[in-house]
Amino acid sequence: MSAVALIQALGSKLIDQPQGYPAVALNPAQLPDAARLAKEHGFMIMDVFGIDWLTYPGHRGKRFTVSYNLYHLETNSRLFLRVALNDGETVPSVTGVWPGANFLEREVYDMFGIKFSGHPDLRKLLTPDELDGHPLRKDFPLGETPTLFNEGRFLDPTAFRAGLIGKDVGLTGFRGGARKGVKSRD
Amino acid sequence: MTKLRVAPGPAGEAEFETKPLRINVGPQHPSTHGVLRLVVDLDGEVIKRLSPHIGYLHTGFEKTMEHRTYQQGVTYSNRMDYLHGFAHDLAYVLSVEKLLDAKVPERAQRIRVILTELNRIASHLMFFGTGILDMGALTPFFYTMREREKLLDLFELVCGVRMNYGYFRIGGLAYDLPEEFIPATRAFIAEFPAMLKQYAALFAKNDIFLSRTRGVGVISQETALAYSLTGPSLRASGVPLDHRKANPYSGYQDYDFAVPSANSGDVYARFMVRFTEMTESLKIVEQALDRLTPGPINDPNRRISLPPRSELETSMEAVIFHFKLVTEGFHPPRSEVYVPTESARGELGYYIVSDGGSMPYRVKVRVPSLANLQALEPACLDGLFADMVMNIASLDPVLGDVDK
Amino acid sequence: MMFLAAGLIGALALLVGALLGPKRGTADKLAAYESGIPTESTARERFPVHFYLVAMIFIPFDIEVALLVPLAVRFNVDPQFLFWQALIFIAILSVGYVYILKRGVLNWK
Amino acid sequence: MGLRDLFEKDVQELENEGILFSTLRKLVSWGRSNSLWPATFGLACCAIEMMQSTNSRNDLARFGSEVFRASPRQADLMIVAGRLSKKMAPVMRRVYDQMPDPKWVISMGACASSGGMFNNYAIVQNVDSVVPVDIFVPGCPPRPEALVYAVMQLQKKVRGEVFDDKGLALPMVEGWKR
Repeated sequence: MSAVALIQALGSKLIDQPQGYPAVALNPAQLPDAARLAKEHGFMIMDVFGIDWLTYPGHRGKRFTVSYNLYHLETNSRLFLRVALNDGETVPSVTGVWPGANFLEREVYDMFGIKFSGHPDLRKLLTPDELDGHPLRKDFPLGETPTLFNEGRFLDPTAFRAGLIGKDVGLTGFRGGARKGVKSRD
Repeated sequence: MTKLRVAPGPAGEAEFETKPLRINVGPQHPSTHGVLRLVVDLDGEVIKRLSPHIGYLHTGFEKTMEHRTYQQGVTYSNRMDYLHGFAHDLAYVLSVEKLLDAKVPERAQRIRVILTELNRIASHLMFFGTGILDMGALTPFFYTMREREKLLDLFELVCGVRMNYGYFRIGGLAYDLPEEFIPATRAFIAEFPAMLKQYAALFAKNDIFLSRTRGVGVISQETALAYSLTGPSLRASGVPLDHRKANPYSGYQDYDFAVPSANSGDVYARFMVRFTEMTESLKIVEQALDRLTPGPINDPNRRISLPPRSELETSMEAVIFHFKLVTEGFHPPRSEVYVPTESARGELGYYIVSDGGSMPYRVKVRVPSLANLQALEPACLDGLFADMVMNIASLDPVLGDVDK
Repeated sequence: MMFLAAGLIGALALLVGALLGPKRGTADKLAAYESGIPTESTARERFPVHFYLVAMIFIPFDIEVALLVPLAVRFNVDPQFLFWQALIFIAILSVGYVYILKRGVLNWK
Repeated sequence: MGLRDLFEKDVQELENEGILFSTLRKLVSWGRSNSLWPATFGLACCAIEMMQSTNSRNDLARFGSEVFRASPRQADLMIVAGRLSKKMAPVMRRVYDQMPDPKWVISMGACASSGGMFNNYAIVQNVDSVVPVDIFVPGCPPRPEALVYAVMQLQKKVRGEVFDDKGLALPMVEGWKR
């Protein structure tokens, strides 16, 4: 029962992931039965992860994407379920279907603040308890502390990064433009 | 609640009820193979509930990699699973090359396979050394570390460092192999099977080892798949899934090697699968060495790999490309990519989202040890407390991998 | 006389160490060590009676081994005689061992 | 050379005649420096190199650190091997407090000494802000020989044979003063 057959069964539109793996866009309500269907067809969950599209140039649509990386053992085929949602919306948890998704969902909650309804114990997984805020969100600072050298001279890492990201002037004043290096696909 | 048959007193059968004792096998503990904290509810010696607490080595890899160029990411990838650094480097580099459609020459692919397989043997040797040390046998640690030192010498010969290598470049390798590497590796291949016999003599027939590992911590096939276990632990439960065979990458399809698997799913099976896997890795290295032909080691496309040093004096164009790559790096197309590979602990893949800039927009590492660690609970439930130590050792989690 | 001297030296060493050694027992240092995590409950809790039974079994069998040692150092006696004597001694104790196995004290589950 | 000479002649003459003088403090710290038992505090990659430094090739046991005590009660040297995350810092401080005096700390590796390449929200940038560190070992990871050299330097520091760059003898580190 390969991935494509599952997608017809799900009856949702197939968005082709540019790098070759079929992906299916779902809304949160469809997720539980999609997961149950996938489990019956012999899919196992490999990964659950979130993406924050806040500063993605030219992104339309909702801010977060939670992507489920499903792998079918017999036919060695892989399928991605992608659920788009905004800040504050919740996603039904699939830990009931695959117990393996327990820690993965807790990690997405810890890193992005996306709540999974129905999760056995949704707590912080990786970051210390006193760290409030969700580190992998784009508006969370990297937390770089200036590097202290022995003569008491400070060096601010972002400034030092010589305009690599083309946003602020580095020490050398070189402003790297965001040129199109390799032939861009779209 | 333990109910123990006690001599009946005047009031008939007397039973002793005891509360489960909550023990904290904390982050600083010799048997947790790193900074893993387990809160265990014990009823006598029997484990009633086990909840792992992780995050004590959380280093924020993914957030930091979003602020580094693609080539700088290679220095971060091998510090996650520091026992099998080359597998992480290879997974990361393959993902970025798929993003860029880079053509890696055949010689570079073979060298990458040789180093990754040698590193897999070194990782399994550390697994055996510390795994049996947890059981109380001290001598195998020194035997396996002796071989591991030889392997680290080989890596030092090639990359200059024993661990945390920065040898893989996107589009090829940093520089070519030194001449002494091939005879040294051949010498290692010649003597290693005899060493394996020595280890087997040390513990394979030892009945303490057998009674401590046979039938302990059994993970059935359904539980393994439900907990998304991958790698040697899954193969020990009867599912021969190995991404080097399932979807080969970097030239693995040219070598023929067996994928050892067992189906008893207990600690003994997990030990033995890794033991036979070492001989398979050795076979791969030997075949790769035989097929190693001289040739270029970098992708000819100047936008991806650095021009050779000699060209810098002559052509101005090479200097421009060199400067471009060193300061800002390349700009891959805007897309997402995922390449599953097989590390010593399971399926490993880098899911990279690129927004056309010189730094990855989002890097998600599918780490085998996090899923393997979750399978610890079904393995330990209703088992003895001492067997939990063996279960942790046999699932072989590396906490740098788990906490990323 | 020799035992007295040995006992004296041992006691002296402990005494001098205890008296002269500096003691800095800060509150954190004396806190119970639980792999780096503050302990929630005291260790004085009801533990299953199984542990007590195992401790009880340990005592006789440990003494048994202790008593076998003098047999090994007797050199001027016919070894056959020593062997049979040890065998009788062990046979007596194995009756207790069989009783324990029947009673099922040793299996933990 | 009667007993009387012991009191009349000065120290230098007696030493020329072959009588060695030492103080109890020197003797105790000499003994202490040659039996530094490290507490296993392996965090990340440096812990693997710390294990390698105890194997048969580059043997740390030659310098008295034969056995790695798991519990801090029996250890007097803590080797912080690896990157210290902010969630682990209070645990490390507690384990350090539970070690009996005198105690010393070696901060092994770039990540422990300066945060290394992880200048972000999760890693403590310098272990010295959590525990007083005696020896910093550079390297990522430092070679086992570097760790052995660090233990040798610590032994000198314990014996009080350490001079700063102006040639002044640094005071013998009395662990229990901390």
